[in-house]
Amino acid sequence: MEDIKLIDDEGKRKDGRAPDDLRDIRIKAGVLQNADGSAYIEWGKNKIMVGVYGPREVFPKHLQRPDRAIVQVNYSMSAFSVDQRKKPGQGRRENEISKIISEALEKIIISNQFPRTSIDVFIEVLEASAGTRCAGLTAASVALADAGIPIIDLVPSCAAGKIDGQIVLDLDKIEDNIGEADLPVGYVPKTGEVVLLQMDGHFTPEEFEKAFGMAKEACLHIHKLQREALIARYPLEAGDENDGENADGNVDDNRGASQ
Amino acid sequence: MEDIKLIDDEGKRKDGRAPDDLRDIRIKAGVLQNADGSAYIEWGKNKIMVGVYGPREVFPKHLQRPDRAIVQVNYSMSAFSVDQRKKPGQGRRENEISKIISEALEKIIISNQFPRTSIDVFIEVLEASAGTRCAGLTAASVALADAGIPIIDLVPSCAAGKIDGQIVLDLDKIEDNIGEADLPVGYVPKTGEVVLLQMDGHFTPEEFEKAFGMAKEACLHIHKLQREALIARYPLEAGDENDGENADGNVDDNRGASQ
Amino acid sequence: MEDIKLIDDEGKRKDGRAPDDLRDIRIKAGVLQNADGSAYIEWGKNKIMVGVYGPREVFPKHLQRPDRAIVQVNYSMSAFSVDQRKKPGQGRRENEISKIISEALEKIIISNQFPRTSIDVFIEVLEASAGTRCAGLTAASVALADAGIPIIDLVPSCAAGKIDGQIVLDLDKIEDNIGEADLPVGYVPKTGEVVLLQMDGHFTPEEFEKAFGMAKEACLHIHKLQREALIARYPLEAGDENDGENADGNVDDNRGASQ
Amino acid sequence: MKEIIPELKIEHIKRLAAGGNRADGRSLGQFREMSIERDVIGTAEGSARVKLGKTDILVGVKIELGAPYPNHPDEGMLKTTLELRQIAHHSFDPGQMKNRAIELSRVVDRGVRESRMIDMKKLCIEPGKKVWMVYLDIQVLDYDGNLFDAATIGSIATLTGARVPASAFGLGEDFPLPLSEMPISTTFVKIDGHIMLDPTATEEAVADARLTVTMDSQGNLRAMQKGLSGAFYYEEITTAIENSIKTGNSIREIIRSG
Amino acid sequence: MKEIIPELKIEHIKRLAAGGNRADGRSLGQFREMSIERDVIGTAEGSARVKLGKTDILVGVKIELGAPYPNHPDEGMLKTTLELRQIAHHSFDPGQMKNRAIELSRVVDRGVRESRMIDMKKLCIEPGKKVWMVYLDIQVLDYDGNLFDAATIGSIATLTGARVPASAFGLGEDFPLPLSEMPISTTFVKIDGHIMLDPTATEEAVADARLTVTMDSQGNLRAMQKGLSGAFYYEEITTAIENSIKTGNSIREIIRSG
Amino acid sequence: MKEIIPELKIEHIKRLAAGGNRADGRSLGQFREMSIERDVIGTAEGSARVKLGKTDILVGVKIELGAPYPNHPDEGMLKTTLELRQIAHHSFDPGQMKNRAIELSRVVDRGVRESRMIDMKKLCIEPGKKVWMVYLDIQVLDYDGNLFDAATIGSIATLTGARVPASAFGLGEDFPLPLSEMPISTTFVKIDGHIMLDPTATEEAVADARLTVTMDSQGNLRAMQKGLSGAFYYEEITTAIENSIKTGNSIREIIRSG
Repeated sequence: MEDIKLIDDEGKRKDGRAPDDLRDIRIKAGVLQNADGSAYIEWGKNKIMVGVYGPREVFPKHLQRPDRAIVQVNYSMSAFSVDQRKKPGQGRRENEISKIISEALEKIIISNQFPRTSIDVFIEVLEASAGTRCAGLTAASVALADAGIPIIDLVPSCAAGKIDGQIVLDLDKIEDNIGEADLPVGYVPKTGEVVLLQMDGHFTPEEFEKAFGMAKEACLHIHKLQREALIARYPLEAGDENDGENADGNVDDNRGASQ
Repeated sequence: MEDIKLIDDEGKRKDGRAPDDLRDIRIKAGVLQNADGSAYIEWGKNKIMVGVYGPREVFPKHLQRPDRAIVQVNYSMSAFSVDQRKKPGQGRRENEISKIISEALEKIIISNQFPRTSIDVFIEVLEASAGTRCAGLTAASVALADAGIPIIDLVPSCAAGKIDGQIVLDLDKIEDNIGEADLPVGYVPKTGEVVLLQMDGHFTPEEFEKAFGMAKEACLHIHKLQREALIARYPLEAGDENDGENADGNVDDNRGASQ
Repeated sequence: MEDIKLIDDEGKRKDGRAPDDLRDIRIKAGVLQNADGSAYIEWGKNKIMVGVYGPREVFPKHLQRPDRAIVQVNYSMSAFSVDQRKKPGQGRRENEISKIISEALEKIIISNQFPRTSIDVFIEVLEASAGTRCAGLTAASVALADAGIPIIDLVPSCAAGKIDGQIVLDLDKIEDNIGEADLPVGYVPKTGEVVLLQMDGHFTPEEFEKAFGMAKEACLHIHKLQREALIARYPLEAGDENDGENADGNVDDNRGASQ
Repeated sequence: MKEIIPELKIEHIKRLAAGGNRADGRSLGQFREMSIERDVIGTAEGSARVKLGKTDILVGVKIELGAPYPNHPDEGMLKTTLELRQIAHHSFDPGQMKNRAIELSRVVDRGVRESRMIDMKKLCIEPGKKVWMVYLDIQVLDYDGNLFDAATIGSIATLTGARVPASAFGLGEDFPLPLSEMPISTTFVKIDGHIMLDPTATEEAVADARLTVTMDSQGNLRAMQKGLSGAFYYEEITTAIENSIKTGNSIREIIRSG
Repeated sequence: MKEIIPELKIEHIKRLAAGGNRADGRSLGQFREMSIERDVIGTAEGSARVKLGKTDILVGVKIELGAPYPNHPDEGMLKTTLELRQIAHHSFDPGQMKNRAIELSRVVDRGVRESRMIDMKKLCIEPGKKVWMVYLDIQVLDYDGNLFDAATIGSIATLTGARVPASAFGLGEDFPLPLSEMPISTTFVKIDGHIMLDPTATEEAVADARLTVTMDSQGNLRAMQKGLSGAFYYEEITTAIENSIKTGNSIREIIRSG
Repeated sequence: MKEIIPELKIEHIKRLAAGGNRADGRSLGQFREMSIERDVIGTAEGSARVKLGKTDILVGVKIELGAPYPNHPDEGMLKTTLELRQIAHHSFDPGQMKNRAIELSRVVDRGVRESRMIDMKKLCIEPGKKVWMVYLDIQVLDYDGNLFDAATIGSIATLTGARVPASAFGLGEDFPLPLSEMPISTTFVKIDGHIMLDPTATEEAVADARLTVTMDSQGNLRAMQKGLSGAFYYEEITTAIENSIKTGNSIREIIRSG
């Protein structure tokens, strides 16, 4: 497999993207009836549905926190979402991803407004094609906003990686399989904080710096897509859209409108 | 397998039965010491033991119903009850049968007399030979009466089916394996209500009508066997036996006697 | 395998021991920081770590006993403790050994001083080489004393067995595998009570008598090793060491010192 | 796990039913609007998204190689799985939904299997050794009642569009699943003596009894399942069968044209 | 899970024991009436129903083909399973009974295995590849104490009547399991210092300690198991062994004549 | 499961941190004293006991024969398991620790795997059929923080001393595991904006965020993992990387000399 070339002589990747191109991303907020908030994302061939319920009383009670809400994320792959059928039930990989996305969301939710409750986020990967954790986190924060849960900011998330020795953005499936490194980042534009960070493969410190910078830039772009999805969902506030500084305020206002 | 003839030229089935013949059925009430009520049924080669406990407090509490008792049926096959050993633990088939028998029994139990309690029915299939869900339901309602739990009526249950294109009663093992349709019915003689109904295979609407009628007639016969089993258990009331109209009343009277 | 000779012409076993020789035993008390009490034992090639927590409130509550503490032993084999890797999770053998060691310890703990609590004993077999249940029980009672939990007496434990038709003490791995009988005994020196007893293989009643006597004598020796381990842990009381009659008293005193 | 419904709402639904009406304006025997979108999942060998009113279901089929059951050495295999995950409804606690999910998947499976929709013998590659395994996985995204029919319809739509990935295993060209029948289930509930087709979540929560009737395109019965702790009279069952023939044909039209 | 017994009843049992008596009129060292019915299950290769007082146990054995353990390539296999299902007693909560069921099945298994009752090498068909698997399954229908002995006796009666279904697999004629020994267990409890054979449920609930002694027909020990949180003195153990020889012989008579 | 820490203690730790100090006298970027003892378990093909401050971990590796993954037919396999058993800390309730144990074992595994430390192709005996399986099992005996690094260091020490037991399977002489790299992880927590290396249990309980950086001996990144519900700024991450290079080299020295 090592002799497959992932970048051609003109610097194009197999799907035609330049090194710092994202795959196509489409986000839609408010796509489910029962969930308190929801979002659907298509990111390249990834298709992910997110539903949010809560805040609601925690059961069992010993999980309650007297000073804040807990955030419980369940990231799950559908049986048919991958090439070889995935057996039902949460595997170890899904367990770990649920944990790190949960921790990322806890940082942005203003959780002390809802002591003793739980905010439950269900991330259903319907079709997977590399980058599901970033796509899932991206959609999850849109779904939280759609649910009217107060958040500091939307969290965009994107990976950068290394293929053919070169730093590129947003690895697709074949790049992820035979590439040399992957660095998923979840970044809060408003505060500049990194709430999700994993890495595996091989980076020099300089390559890490370049990859991180590329992922961060992409996050700023994805953040716009997230806001557009919410604006499309709550068109009454569409007029506020141009006022970038108030974007997060808009999210909160939207919440009021949706309740 | 399709060329095995299940009905011979004289209209007899492989075990000699006519199309509308039941297999031999023997029911005995009150066969266990610890259970609050019990019944043992032999139906052809089927051997099934039923024990009833309750009404008793529900644990865990969130299953309690403030207005009535819940009915929890556990239908279970012994490891040695089938040709190829069954692994311990409840499989999906046992789970479904437990559910449909539970729902059938809930209909006949006067459950609002016992709010917040559970009535637990354990159906142990010791030897299985087609028709265990009908035999289990039949024995279960006898065990409920033996436990003194007030019921609207005993529920007899029997299947009709189709073999060699012909509607017949009470499929045995080989008929069930290679037959064309099966229709298990649980029928309440007093009210004419159908409390258990499943079907699989292939019936025209007319065949369904015929099969249903045959199963219903068989239920009326089995109902007599159920009452006889209870009368044999509580011989003091034997004198009432001829008074068919009071059959269900007898059951209630028997209950008083057994407490 | 039956033609392997386990005892040579001079009466020596394969590792050079005489029939009534124990393997080397080393016990160390107070080896863990977090556990309320702990002990480490090396017995031949066996290596076992024991940690004790408690008394502490029982969860779930329905396990509480209003008049006394419960003792919960978890005997567990590490994956790498045996020749063929053991899969994680408690198997049936570990479950049974946990139960019998728990019952043995309940007898020596003065448990009515701590109603509604649990005393939890974790026995981790790091390397196993025949006789782990005896070694585990031996170390567990040292760990209980180290935790300051009042006990009637330390419980030494040792097995006797039969190899090449001869009664011998403390079977090692090869003797256990191809020997004829094994008799693990847990014995309370102060009261002469047998708190753990199992046996499998083939003993005439006379052989049983001889094997039991041999195991009992070994227990008296191991009892000394247990006390020495505690004295080494609490050297302030070292002066009391010679006063055999007060050995158990010392244990209680030690407890005071360790709190 | 029935949802708790306020007493007033129950009364409202019963009063409407007494007049032959329903909260969403349908007649008692009327099916909801339904949409079917096919081939929505690229990793599946077939897929369909079915929206039945507000109920939203995604079905995917994976077709892989495997060994046959010893007692059916010359037949492919069908495995049907349905999970009621909590995204679809706040009451879908995984532990408590297990029984309901098992019944649902078994009823869907029975309809497909008993109608002999798939020619299992054509899915045998090497008798006793290698057959095609058909994994039918049903995922509920949004729940507003009648999962039985939504799941069956989604499964049928998925299977009719599925292709066996033979070429990926060097076994010739891909081909459509060998199908004959097109079974359709229709589900009825009984509320206060009134029989209603295609219940919403609220109607299911109020219902006394449930009946699912699966029929083939010839108008023959292939599977039935009574559920809930109520009962049916025989006439109610035959009336349901009649409705099922008619409704099933309409649904088949939608699938064929979808 | 000990049942909760009223204090008065406990006192009553202890007072009786002090005088060498028991609530059901037996002497301390006396076994209850026992009945054994064999070949009660047509689908099993052997079966027995044992009623020991009010304790009622059904044992069945299934004998199937399988692969041997790698470290015993030329031997058949024995797997003993016992489930304490709730039909037998209201206190038999499945989760809480797990430990007790495991101990019971392991003690029964050990008695059968350590007595070398079954000649495992004769159950080898093709070394390393194909052997007979003996699945011994024990089901408790009604519980009134002493499941250890009832289960062992039921297992021995089942095995002595079992036939290996060779013909069904084209492996020659059916034949009886190749057996030699007939191990019998006897179980004692200690109440207030008094040793009682064959305890009832109430006696077990009151007991301080339990001792099971499994002996072969030669009067030799094959397995022992002490249980509960009490203890025994050595003399109590040897007394139990003596009783066990005598009682075991009577039980063997009943099995042989059954 | 964070331990509950009294408010006063939290304040104390934060005050110390503000002055660049820690409760045990270390500077913020300082690793604790560490000891490594190798070959402590005779039944394992390699083992190491690591004491990092009061954290005490035992790692053992078993190397056995097995079949490779179909998609990597010519490579051996690595399976890493870590259990957080209650002996190590009273708060380690098995159910609640599952998520934490999975993350820990996956981060350790990723460090070993992504550094290509083990030459998996040299562990293939017969492609598609027989390979060496490397089972790395990590057991925590005493917990005082920073299990990530203790587990990684113990694993590296174990693997560097492990021998493949070829002779026991008639496959030639035993040989050392074919290794190249020596990845080392270093873990930092952030408390009130201060970054601390190698946190104790108390520091972990107070921490806002955690970052594990696994680097190879060339000073290149091989794996990273951010944890807990806090966040890092980019500069904090790069500072951690710088520290990690330096600390990793010291740790490698200890392992090599151990």
